[in-house]
Amino acid sequence: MSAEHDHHSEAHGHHEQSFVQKYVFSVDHKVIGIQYTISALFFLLFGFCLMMMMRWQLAYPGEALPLIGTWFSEANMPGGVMVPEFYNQLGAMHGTIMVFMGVVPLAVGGFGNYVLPLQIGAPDMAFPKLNMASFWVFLPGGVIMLASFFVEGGAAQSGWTSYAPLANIAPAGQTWWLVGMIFLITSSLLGSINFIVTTVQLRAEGLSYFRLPFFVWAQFVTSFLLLLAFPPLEAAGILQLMDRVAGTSFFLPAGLVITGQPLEVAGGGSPLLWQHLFWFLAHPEVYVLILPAMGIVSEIVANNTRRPLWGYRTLVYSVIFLGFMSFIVWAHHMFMTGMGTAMSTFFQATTMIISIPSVIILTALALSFHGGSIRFNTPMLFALTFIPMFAIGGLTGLPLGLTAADLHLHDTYYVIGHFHYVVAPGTVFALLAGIYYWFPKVTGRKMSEGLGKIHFWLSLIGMNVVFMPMFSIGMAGVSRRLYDQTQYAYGAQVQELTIIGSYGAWLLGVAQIFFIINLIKSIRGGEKVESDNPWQATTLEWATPTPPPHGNFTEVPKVYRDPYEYSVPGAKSDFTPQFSEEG
Amino acid sequence: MQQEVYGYWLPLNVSAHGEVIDQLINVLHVFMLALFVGWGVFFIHCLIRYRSGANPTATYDPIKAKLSKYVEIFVVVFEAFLLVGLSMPVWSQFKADLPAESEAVEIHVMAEQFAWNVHYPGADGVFGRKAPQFVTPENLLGLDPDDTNGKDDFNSINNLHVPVNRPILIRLTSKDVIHSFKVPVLRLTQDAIPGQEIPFWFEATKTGGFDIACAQLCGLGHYRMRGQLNIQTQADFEAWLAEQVEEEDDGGFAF
Amino acid sequence: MIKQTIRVLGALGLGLALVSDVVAGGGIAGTVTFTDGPQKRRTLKLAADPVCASKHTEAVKSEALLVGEGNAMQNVFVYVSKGLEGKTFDVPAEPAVLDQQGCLYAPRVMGVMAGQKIKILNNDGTLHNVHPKPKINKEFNLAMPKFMKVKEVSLDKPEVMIPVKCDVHPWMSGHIGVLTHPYHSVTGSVGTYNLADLPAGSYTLTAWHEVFGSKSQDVTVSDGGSVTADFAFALADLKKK
Amino acid sequence: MAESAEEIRHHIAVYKKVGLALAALTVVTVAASYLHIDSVAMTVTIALFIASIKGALVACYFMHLIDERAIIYWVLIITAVFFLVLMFVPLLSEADSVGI
Amino acid sequence: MDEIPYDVKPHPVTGVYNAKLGIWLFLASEVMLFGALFSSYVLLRVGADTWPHGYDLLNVQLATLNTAVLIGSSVTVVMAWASLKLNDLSKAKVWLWLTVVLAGVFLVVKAFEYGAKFEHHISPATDNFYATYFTITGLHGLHVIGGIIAFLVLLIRGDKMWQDDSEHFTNRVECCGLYWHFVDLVWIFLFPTLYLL
Repeated sequence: MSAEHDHHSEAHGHHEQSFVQKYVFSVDHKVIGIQYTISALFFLLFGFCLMMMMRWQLAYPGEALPLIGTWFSEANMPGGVMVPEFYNQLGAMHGTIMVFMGVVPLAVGGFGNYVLPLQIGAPDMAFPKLNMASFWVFLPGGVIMLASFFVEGGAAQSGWTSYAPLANIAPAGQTWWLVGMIFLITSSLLGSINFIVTTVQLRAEGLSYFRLPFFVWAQFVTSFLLLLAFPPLEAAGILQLMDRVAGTSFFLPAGLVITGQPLEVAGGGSPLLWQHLFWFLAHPEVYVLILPAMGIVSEIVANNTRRPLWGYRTLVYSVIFLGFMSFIVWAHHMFMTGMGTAMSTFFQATTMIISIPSVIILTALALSFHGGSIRFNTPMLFALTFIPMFAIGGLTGLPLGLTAADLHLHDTYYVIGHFHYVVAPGTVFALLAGIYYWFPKVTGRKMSEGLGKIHFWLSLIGMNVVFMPMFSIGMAGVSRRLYDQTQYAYGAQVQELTIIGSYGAWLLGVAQIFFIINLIKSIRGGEKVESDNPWQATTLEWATPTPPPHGNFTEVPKVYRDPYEYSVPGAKSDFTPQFSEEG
Repeated sequence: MQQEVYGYWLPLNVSAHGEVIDQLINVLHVFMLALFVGWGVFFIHCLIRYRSGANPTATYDPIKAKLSKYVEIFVVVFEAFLLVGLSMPVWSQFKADLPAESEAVEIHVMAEQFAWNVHYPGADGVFGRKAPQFVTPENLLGLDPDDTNGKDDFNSINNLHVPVNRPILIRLTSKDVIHSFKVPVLRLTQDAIPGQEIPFWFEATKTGGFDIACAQLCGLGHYRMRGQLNIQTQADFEAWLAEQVEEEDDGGFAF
Repeated sequence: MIKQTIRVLGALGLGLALVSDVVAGGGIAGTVTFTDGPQKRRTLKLAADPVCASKHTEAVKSEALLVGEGNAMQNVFVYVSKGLEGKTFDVPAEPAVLDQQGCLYAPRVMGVMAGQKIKILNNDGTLHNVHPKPKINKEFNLAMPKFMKVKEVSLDKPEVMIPVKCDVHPWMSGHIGVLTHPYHSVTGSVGTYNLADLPAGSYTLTAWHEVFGSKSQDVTVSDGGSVTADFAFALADLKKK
Repeated sequence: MAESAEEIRHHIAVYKKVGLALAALTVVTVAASYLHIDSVAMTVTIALFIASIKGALVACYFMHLIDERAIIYWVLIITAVFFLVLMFVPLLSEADSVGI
Repeated sequence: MDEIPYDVKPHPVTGVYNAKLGIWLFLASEVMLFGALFSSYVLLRVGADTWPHGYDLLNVQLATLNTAVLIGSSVTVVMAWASLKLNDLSKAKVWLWLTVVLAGVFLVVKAFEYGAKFEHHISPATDNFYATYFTITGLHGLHVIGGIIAFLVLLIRGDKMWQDDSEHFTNRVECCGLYWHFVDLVWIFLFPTLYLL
């Protein structure tokens, strides 16, 4: 399980590492982090493109997709016009890719892998080989998912939630989806074990739990969520796979009649069982997405306000409480499945309770600005925008968490608006902030501020133009996942808003071009950083050489103080790093 | 006509229970807006007041924030009020207090890919037994041909006729996958789960024709699974019933 | 275009040369009747889709059992079910056409050869989804939104009959019979069918109706001769099915 | 964990006893199932009670949980809580369903 | 800084070495995996109109034998670890081989059980009882196979590992042992729920 044996041989043959060992099957957490980041960014872009195609169909239903419409097969887009099956594939895969192949691998696999060992002063992850295995299980999982577009009948098309029985009777792409998911889940499990052990065992001397940077705390709690919430989905995946391949009926009740023909199965299964197992993961999953984002934002906010985070301990307790509560709110996704009063009251109550730590975290972050000396660089812009965007996402969760309001809003665009505010302008902005923030440590160069600011402002406008109208569309009653909402009178009524939203989405697409240009340009020709600590930050990752070598630290790091000692009265500079002896 | 029913916010409400829901949604949004604006003003104030140009040295000590504590306590109390005062009464009325079968108009709705089969009991007021093995293109509900109660039953597809101002008790099932019966003007969503029969009820307060939508992805025709809710006066409803019963056959063969 | 015509003609010529003995064969013709006369027909609930309802001016009745004058039975699929084993026949280059008119299939019953193209039309201006439920062939579920007016498919294995459904309009029901030979026919409003140019030999002839099931009889065809084979269905067949 | 040889020998003696106890309990479980008690609840309780004893023996002695470090206990306590949630909440939801 | 700390030696504060914490975390996730399957089983069984008794359909004798075999293998694997602690590699290897043999016996018996079912055309598709039976025992069987592979690796590379670092090798045996006990533990609960209730 551990790699000590190889470490001996590596110590001798340090310079003779082949290209493959160094960049492909690397055991170095930094290389693995970069591998995760690059593949996750690629998947994010792919998922984003699926969304942009969907937005065309939503805005102009039944009209041929301009320019690229003819690239697709006759089965998917005859004459450049999307068919409903293909629309459903795009929808299901957009969700799956963004959540399981984009955001989580970027937030946990990318940032977690690269930053966490550096921030706790460790030479590497606790199990480097396991870390490598985690990536090389993730990638095939991703490839299987993408490849499923080319199997007969196309990719999974039952939504990212893959509700049974629809998913049970869906074409072969669903089987690929399940197999891909099992790979992705396994990868996450391996990663989370590694993260927890690393955090518990490999902290530098003096780095007690309450001196950990908030980002490490967020990753630590996230890892527990992944570790304990993912296995039930894996079990559910196995059961659905059995249903599809071995003819069992775990999720199929007796007496189903599919298009006029009785389904020949034994029956006796429960469609709601799938929902329970799925949401047992998928609700904690929301916090898997949001917690690392909060961690990144906290780092950047502390650094750029030049003062300690307000209420560090409160933040830590809140994040632990959030993680715990996230396990017992899941059935608020199932209020409309015929749930009685007792359970719905329980889940409403837990849902209301879980909003409280979120409010506390937001308040603490906002109070951190008071009395600061705020620098508005690109990472900071993205990070501070996270806060109001997440606030909108969080607040709009309230009506959905109350069953009475949910009676009207359930499964409408209001839901889409709500969780996209949490995930897209929320989490994704935080992740972009993280890329801008840690880029100098990885490459030794800064990203262009000019391009960064264009990227930021266009993204901010684009995001809000896409998602803000969704609240109105949802309030009007339009269901989600509709291929053509103008079929309904109330959908036709708000069609203009959908069209506006689509232009917002394409603007958002244009904004990302600046980001891609910035990334490529800055890797080769960005402004070189003069010091190892260009942001004048306090946490341990800035104590390493730039970029950090194998083994990370040139000397064994030692920690003397709390993580965010900025503007300490009487100190000689406005930041006193954790690793600095004097101060 | 449509302009008045549907707009950019909550559509017209035609249900008895919808008023409280609208009230909850509106109160909630005022609360959310107040919270967001108040908090946003503070946030933007901080950003401007404490920009590095205006405040070159940051304060190390945390500010004493009594107000934030009060705000947090207020949020907790208000959420408790929303939950206990507004949300739960509606829900328990909706789920626990089903109207007595004697006073309600009972209708069965059976969802399938991609249509709503509406089952009326016919002249005798008794529903015939349904079972999946009897489903044919001519017998979409799967009525048991041997059950005499079902002889005068009739069904309509995608057309739900109900009388105004009377409790309507619907028993919802699905033949194949999960669907969701949604009528925005009734402030109503209810999943149809195959293998389960779920009762729910509403009382319409205005006459008119409104859309029924499917709110749960059910396949390629999900977006087209549209039904029509016809809320009629008692007299019109009875006339419609009589017309349907007449059209049904008299027990002989029909193809 | 010309090239294609030449190719088709060439193929036809080749085909004729190969099965030239067929040309000299005989024919089977006959009438299918329903002895109990016209029956009551259910009214279809076309109101379910306003687009469908708008295509018709009066109430639409079910076409499951159409009995015309002289008890002529329509939509019976008559085909050679035995006796042609081992022979191969050319697949017609012309596609068979299945139209969707006013939310009804036209024709309601049709026969094709395995591999023959089937052109599905949709001029209704609403979503149809063509969903055959075969047991042997590959199932497909084809959404035809209102903008998709034509779609070509084919069924590759012989199978009698494949029910076709439209999931959006539950009353829509059609049947396709897939055979390895061209000797099949569907009775029209006068209840007659005609199978021409059969090679001489003994065959089993089967008549299939969607409600009343199948009936078979043996016939012997001689060169140049023509045989008559009539079928009769009755309400009593309902029980036997 | 630098246990002395003496302690290890003591462990081994315990392992053998536990192994025998497990074998004996297996016989008891099977025997109990032949009683065919009418009450379903009773049958389930007995079967799971014996299984729990066996599981506890394996966990405590073979897996050394009886004297393990605090960190391991923490991990297991958290897991046990969520395990119970996973076992019972779906069941309670199903019981509280208005559907038939 | 190249060495990973506490790879072999226990951490002074937590008192465990990395792999031990790692394997326990892995087992925690396994608890949730099998927990979800058990939960599904209970939900389906409670919701079913009728559910057969395991002892009417399954072979209790063979399963009892298998329970004994698996318990035995738990004893042998812990004995192997104890032998290593007493610096006796050759004895430990004997115990490990015994474990592998017992695990093999378990699988062979299982194969006979499955075979008998398939012969009678009983498959997972038959009903939900068999569906849960085949799925859960199948997954458990995969875990047994995983254990066998782990032990074989330890046996084949054992001498070299022992020479390189005896403590590290002992730790590995302990970790694999913990995994193996867990597999045993799952079976201890599977046996009554599937066969005896």
